[in-house]
Amino acid sequence: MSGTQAGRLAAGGLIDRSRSLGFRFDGQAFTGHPGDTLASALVANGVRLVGRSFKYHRPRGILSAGVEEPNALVELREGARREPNTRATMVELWDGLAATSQNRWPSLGFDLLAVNALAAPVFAAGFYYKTFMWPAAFWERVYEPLIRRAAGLGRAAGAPDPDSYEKMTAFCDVLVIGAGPAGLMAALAAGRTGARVALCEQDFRLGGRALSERQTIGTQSGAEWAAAVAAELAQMPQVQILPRTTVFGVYDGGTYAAVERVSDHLPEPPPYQPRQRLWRIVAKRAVLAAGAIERPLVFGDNDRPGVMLAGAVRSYLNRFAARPGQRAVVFANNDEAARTVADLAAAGIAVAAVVDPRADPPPAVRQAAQAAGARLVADAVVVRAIGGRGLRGADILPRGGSVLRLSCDLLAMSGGWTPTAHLTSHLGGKPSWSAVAGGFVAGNPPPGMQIAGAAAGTFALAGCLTSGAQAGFAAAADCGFAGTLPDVPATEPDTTEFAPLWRVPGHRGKAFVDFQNDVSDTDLELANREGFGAPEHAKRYTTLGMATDQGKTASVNALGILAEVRGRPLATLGTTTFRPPYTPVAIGALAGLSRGHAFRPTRLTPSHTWAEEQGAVFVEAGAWLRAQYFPRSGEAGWLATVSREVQAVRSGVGVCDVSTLGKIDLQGPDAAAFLERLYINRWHSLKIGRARYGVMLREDGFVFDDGTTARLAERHFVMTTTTANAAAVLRHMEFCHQCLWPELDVQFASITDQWAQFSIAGPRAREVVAAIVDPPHDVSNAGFPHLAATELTAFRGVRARLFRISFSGELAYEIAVPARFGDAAIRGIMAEGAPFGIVPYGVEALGVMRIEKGHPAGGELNGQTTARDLGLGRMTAIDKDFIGRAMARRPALEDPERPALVGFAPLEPADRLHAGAHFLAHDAAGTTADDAGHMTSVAFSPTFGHWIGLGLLARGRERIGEVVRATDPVRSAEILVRVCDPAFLDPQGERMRG
Amino acid sequence: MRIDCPFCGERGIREFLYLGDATLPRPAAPPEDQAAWHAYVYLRDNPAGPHREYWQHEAGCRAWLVVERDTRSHAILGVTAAPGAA
Amino acid sequence: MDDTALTTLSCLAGLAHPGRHGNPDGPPGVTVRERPHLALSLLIARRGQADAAASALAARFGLAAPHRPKAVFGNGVGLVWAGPRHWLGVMERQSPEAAEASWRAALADTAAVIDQSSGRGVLRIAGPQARTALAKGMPIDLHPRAFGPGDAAITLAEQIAVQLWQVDDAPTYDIVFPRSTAGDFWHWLNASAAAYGLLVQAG
Amino acid sequence: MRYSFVSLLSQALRGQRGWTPVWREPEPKAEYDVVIVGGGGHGLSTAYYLAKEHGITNVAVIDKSYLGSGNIGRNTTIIRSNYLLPGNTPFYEWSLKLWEGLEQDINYNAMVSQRGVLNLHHSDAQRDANARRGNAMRLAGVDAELLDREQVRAFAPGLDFDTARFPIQGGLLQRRGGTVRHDAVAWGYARAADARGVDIIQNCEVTGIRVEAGRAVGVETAKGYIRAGKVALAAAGNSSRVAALAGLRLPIESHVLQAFVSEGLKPLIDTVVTFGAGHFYISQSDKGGLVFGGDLDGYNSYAQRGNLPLVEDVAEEAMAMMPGLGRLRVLRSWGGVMDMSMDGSPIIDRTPIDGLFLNAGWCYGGFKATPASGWCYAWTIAHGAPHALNAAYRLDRFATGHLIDERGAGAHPNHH
Ligand SMILES: Cc1cc2nc3c(=O)[nH]c(=O)nc-3n(C[C@H](O)[C@H](O)[C@H](O)COP(=O)(O)OP(=O)(O)OC[C@H]3O[C@@H](n4cnc5c(N)ncnc54)[C@H](O)[C@@H]3O)c2cc1C
Ligand SMILES: NC(=O)c1ccc[n+]([C@@H]2O[C@H](COP(=O)([O-])OP(=O)(O)OC[C@H]3O[C@@H](n4cnc5c(N)ncnc54)[C@H](O)[C@@H]3O)[C@@H](O)[C@H]2O)c1
Ligand SMILES: Cc1cc2nc3c(=O)[nH]c(=O)nc-3n(C[C@H](O)[C@H](O)[C@H](O)COP(=O)(O)O)c2cc1C
Ligand SMILES: [Zn+2]
Repeated sequence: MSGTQAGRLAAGGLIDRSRSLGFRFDGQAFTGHPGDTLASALVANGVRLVGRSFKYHRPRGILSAGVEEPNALVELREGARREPNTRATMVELWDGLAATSQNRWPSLGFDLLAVNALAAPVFAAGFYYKTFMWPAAFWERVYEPLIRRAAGLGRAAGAPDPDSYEKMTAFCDVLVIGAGPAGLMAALAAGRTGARVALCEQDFRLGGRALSERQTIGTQSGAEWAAAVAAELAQMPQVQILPRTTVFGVYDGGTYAAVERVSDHLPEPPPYQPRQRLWRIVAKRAVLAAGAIERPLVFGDNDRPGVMLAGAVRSYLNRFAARPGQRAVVFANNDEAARTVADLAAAGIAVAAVVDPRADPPPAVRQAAQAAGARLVADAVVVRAIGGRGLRGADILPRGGSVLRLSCDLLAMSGGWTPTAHLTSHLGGKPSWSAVAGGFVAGNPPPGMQIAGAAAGTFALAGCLTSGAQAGFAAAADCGFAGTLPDVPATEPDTTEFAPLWRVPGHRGKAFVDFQNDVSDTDLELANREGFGAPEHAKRYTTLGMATDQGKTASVNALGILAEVRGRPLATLGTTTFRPPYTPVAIGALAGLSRGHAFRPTRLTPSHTWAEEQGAVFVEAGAWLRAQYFPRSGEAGWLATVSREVQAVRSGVGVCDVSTLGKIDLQGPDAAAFLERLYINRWHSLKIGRARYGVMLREDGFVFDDGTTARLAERHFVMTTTTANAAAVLRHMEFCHQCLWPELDVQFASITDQWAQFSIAGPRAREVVAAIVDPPHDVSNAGFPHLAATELTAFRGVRARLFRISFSGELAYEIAVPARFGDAAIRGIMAEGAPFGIVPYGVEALGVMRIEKGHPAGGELNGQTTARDLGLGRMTAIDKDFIGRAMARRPALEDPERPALVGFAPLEPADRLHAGAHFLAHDAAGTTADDAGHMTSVAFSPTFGHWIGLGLLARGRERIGEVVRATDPVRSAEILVRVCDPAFLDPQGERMRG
Repeated sequence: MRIDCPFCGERGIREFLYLGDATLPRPAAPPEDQAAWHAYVYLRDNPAGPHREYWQHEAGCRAWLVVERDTRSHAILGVTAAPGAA
Repeated sequence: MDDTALTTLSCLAGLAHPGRHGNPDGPPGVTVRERPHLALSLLIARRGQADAAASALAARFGLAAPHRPKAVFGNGVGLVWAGPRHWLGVMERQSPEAAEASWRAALADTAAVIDQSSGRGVLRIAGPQARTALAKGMPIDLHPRAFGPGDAAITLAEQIAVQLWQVDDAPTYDIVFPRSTAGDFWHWLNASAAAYGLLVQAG
Repeated sequence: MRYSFVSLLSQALRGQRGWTPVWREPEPKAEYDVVIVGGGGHGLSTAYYLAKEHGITNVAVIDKSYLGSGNIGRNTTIIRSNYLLPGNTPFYEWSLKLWEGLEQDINYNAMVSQRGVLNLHHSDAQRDANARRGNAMRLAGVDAELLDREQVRAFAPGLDFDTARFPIQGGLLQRRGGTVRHDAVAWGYARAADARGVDIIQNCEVTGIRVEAGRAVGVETAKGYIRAGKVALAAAGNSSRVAALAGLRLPIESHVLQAFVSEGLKPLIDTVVTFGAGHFYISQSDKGGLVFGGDLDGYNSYAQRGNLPLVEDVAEEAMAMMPGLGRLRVLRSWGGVMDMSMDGSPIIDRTPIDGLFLNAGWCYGGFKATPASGWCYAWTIAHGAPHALNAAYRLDRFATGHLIDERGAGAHPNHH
């Protein structure tokens, strides 16, 4: 090995010889050129051993020149950018690229786990199901760790991905998938009609096989022709060309998923550019022109480095000007052998022999062999490749003859081509066998998809061009675009005859079908012997087709072999299932921008900036970020802060941003009737200027949500919901209105974001509110009693809404102003409240106070409780229909044994309570049968000087005064608690009415 | 999957919210007729084939729609607005 | 605009710093400007009154209230379709209260009027790359064949609910987004436009 | 042939030529004591336990496709018994106990791997809910540990502790939870049931259930009519369809759930982690693939495949939880049809039709139940009445209100 590109042909190739790119493989330095892939650069440098196989750690080289590569998988890049299992054939070379071989220890050349190969007779398909069972405890401790360490391929970086990703949605009339001869013609035909066309090509260069063959198209070389078509397409404003973009999935409704490798050919993404971009392409029509994938031949030791697909050999020679060997044997069951021989000869590579299993190879093959001075061995097969870490020869067996060993370092093989029909099956379409194509073609493709070129089993170049043009033209026509069908350029005649050969009879040594997962033909035989011979079973039992290449080179050979051993025609055998993605897709690309803080939107309250200035600590409340508490310097911890805030409210006045509660504005003559049907309690009787607490059920009779709703005018209500359920309640109302009761004349919309709302609570709240609202509004108890509500102005002319409602149990108001005034309003409230000692309080203090007051909230509104459970059963109006009425009457929901909401206080005042603790009767054993409920919410109450809790206890309300155990084994705690009324503070509500 | 909202035009399902079977009318029966309510709230035909179902164009016009869709192929056979949507 | 003791605060305050952002090369691909002083009112026609409401609006403002996703503007007043029987009423140079009163006066008893001026922010986005930037998150077709001046839509920007309409061929769009998610909306827009150079103009 | 290292070695010396089919492929008999409709994990384990525990061996398991083609062959393989409600916990704990002795029982290595299941929490409310659940488990004699943030960091490295939108506060860990090789469960039970005389009939759709005088007497199939002493439905995602053959409507909707596997990697994740700020879970298979999934697509489906929004959503949650996953690649995604019940819990019961039994409503959690479900269903079929362990899984609980709604999501199958 050297860094001198000893394997580079003197001329030709689509590479830029004027520039050299340095790269490292396993630490060794090499050079290549722009236009190279990592694989072609390795070939050009004479590197043959590139990886180790999954199970037996056999030495492997480069098999292909495309996405189907099973062997040449490397760890690309280093550090946090390391990408395991990267196909060297798909990596566009850049200056400074570093790659490492994987799945070997200690080194690629000397891999200790290669001993596995010696044990291969034991490691047959499915061997692990039959052993490692004794002793039982050994599996996790001994066997499994060993297996895990041996399994897997590359190593993940183990660090956060430093790059960024983005997503894009695109729409087009015609999506063309693949820019080979067929795809380019399709795009051209559709583009010329004026249709909107998107052309996606996974390669960095458009042209497909035309880049790799020496066939002319019209008067041009394939590459020149492709460049000319690409240039014409680039001039069309309605055509979008996306190179380096793989369409990897087909989804319903004409949605195609593609990933664009925006920066993967660069050392790292440039500023403002993502590493990759996910495209969601919505296409009215699609033309699949994804080409075909060549099949290996299945003979002994067919995995030796130096055994290569014939088409790949031609790619390396013609497209990359890289010489994959010095002396070749060509082994093919089809007419393309002629082209392979000719291209090898043209590149100055000696062709030792052409081995054709057909008794009578066609003239083209004969002539090519003759011209190249190669020996044609007809009616013969290669039974074994010779060599370890590199090919040294091939054993050829003519029918009825004896083995002939020829030395060679390159074996170009072709078992025929398999149409790349994967995407036709993503919506459940079953491929069907085509004897003509010698492969499976689309059965029932997705709606709107046509298939052209080799993907449709049309292998001759002329047919590819024609079928592409026709498909593109027809697709555009389906979208209403007309024009003239482009002329198809002339091509040389080519023949594509092939004779099936799924495996070589009489082969010697391990004959691999699935290279990456080390599945051989005998594994398939074993599977069949054990009853796993149906394709889906054989796949799962042998793991054939389950590696990173998803069996792109393996599946059809495997089906052929299974058909043979089962004695069934291939056409009726069935297949396995193609699934997205067509080639593996980075998880980061599927996630796009959405990670870290951007994972989900954050909603900020109107007072957020102000709260930040106050040093508030914030907490997630659903999508919202809310001030949790407002620490002051010198405070011992959050508990001290919260206790101070509670005490300040209970003894003076505090203010809290409650804008996150869902707010819904309802208008219309039937608004009250609508509320009647939504809530369990009454609404018609609610007077203008008053608010009322309401409870909503789901139709299954359990509590859905609660909140106060105020009547601002005869036909105008403002509803509040819990923060958590705001969106769900609105949806529910829309459903009820649009689907259940369209006759109701009611209009409503969310106004949550429109209004900033602040709770001003505490004995001195009235004084603060009086200072804020504009005269002549009267906030006296008589003028504005508990549960009053009104529209007014405040802060000298700002429109506002004032509600006298209390969550804390104190004299409390909620004042709402348009959110654009929210920031100024909180500052105004603080200023006007200063004389009264106002303090801001956060959701933590709010929570403490609602527990002291016994109000149910999140922990109690858990979707498993009834109104009765929560002590709200008496609100139910029995003489009206409302959502949930009927199902709430089921026996189990009315069972008196059900846990009911009660309060708890520790018997030992110093004991701390924990939400999530379960209740056990004093003398009960600690088992499920004795489980009597659980603690739903707890708080340290500064008002009482000890912890208090709410909980759901079986027959709770009959048990007030009883002592029960609150057991909390996950925190190793158990204490005694006394059951009490949930309203710890002011059960008569005198404070809030005061 | 894409749903042709009668109001907004065709949109991807990311904008829609699914509720389920749209063939069941909410019973007019009294709560005592528990069988009727049980059937409404809990029992479903759950067919393999055409299914009339509620979707809301939640991130669009917020209309509730009745979509007829084949549950085997996901093919959308028809879309209409719920009675109170328009 | 609002003559009170309190000052208003844009939901983009502290976010949208005027000047050039993202890629510094070449002319800006995307230009944005806040439209802070629009009065926005949600108008919801009463049951069976959509036509009556539309006539009332036509009579008062000379605008044909669209029954499809369209936006119509004239004399500083606009009606943007916001769902069946729903319009977003837009008024320039009006306080929200005045706007609301004027919609109410026009509509009389045919529709409910709900002030949303504070609940939403509005950005005007223009420039040769505006369409591409928006496509990085808006799952709707903005190609000129599909969406042109006067067209409106309600959709998502990444995960945020937005309403937009096209103003002209530049192309220029007005985009309405919820106040509470202004920060994330802004970050999304920034990230989407950064590659093309983003010019933020004072509102 | 009994499986052991010795038999494997001796076969290795003979080129693995001595193995025989793991189960027979019999033609159906005219009559069976019990016909089980559905050859997934539950149908097969039911047959096995009918034979083993109750001596009922004249049993057929009939599947419309290849054995293991249903959810047993397409699930994310998580086993656990970290349930909250008393109707559930003992049942799933019994299942976990059966898993613990399964391989020796059926002489098949199903790779039961108790590598722990960790449910993260991201808020105080979630912590309280996890504590409530953990305590319920402990009361039921099940192992459960409540981890704080630092303990989570030590137990499951690679999670986003620094930039997360919903910071990780801790988690509920069940160390005895883990994973099992999905296919091996189907194959192992099939082999063990077959060995006890059960007929396994693949690629034979049941197209009718014959009911005479209120009693199920047989099934129509693609291979003809088969008389049956008892008919036991275990059709998972297709439960509504097979129940409809007998005129029953079920409290079930069929929904698609997608799953994903990455390219094979050297060991990266040593446990099962579930995200609390969404719906995402991940583990690593013995082969090295990261196996992960998330929420239902959300709409009724029998298509065994889903759509792109959910794929994106799962990836978003993956990145939110483990930002190191970004450069790793999804290798394959697929879907399964879930029998989503109206309260998120299963049904193992008789039906209003004599001789017709129902096992359904497993949602996305029936894999872990495979042993206990078969065990309890076999009991229920043999005795004509439920065992104490499945006493709560009654079909009439929706009418009586004895729901088992772990999530409190109500009658919305796609929210469970
Ligand atoms: C993606 C995914 C992930 C999951 N993850 C987990 C997990 O991590 N942990 C967990 O515990 N559970 C999980 N589950 C759920 C679990 O897989 C199922 O609940 C369980 O497998 C269902 O029981 P089963 O194995 O008997 O079902 P299946 O294997 O589906 O068996 C039902 C069988 O009935 C057959 N059938 C249907 N109709 C007929 C008919 N008319 N005639 C004959 N045969 C018929 C079907 O062909 C099928 O083989 C997951 C499911 C999915 C799809
Ligand atoms: N003589 C033979 O037996 C034989 C057999 C097969 C092919 N061929 C030759 O190969 C050519 C076939 O032309 P063609 O246009 O049908 O195929 P092609 O192979 O030339 O082009 C297909 C293109 O699609 C791209 N592609 C595949 N899947 C993709 C995806 N999911 N997303 C994006 N891009 C994708 C590939 O990278 C490739 O560039 C002809 O020249 C034909 O003669 C010959
Ligand atoms: C736990 C688990 C691990 C899997 N690992 C792989 C894998 O490594 N490679 C692969 O190709 N498929 C893997 N699969 C997916 C299967 O190939 C297949 O998609 C799945 O069983 C569903 O079947 P279907 O796609 O044929 O419908 C795995 C499936 C499961 C359930
Ligand atoms: Zn719509």
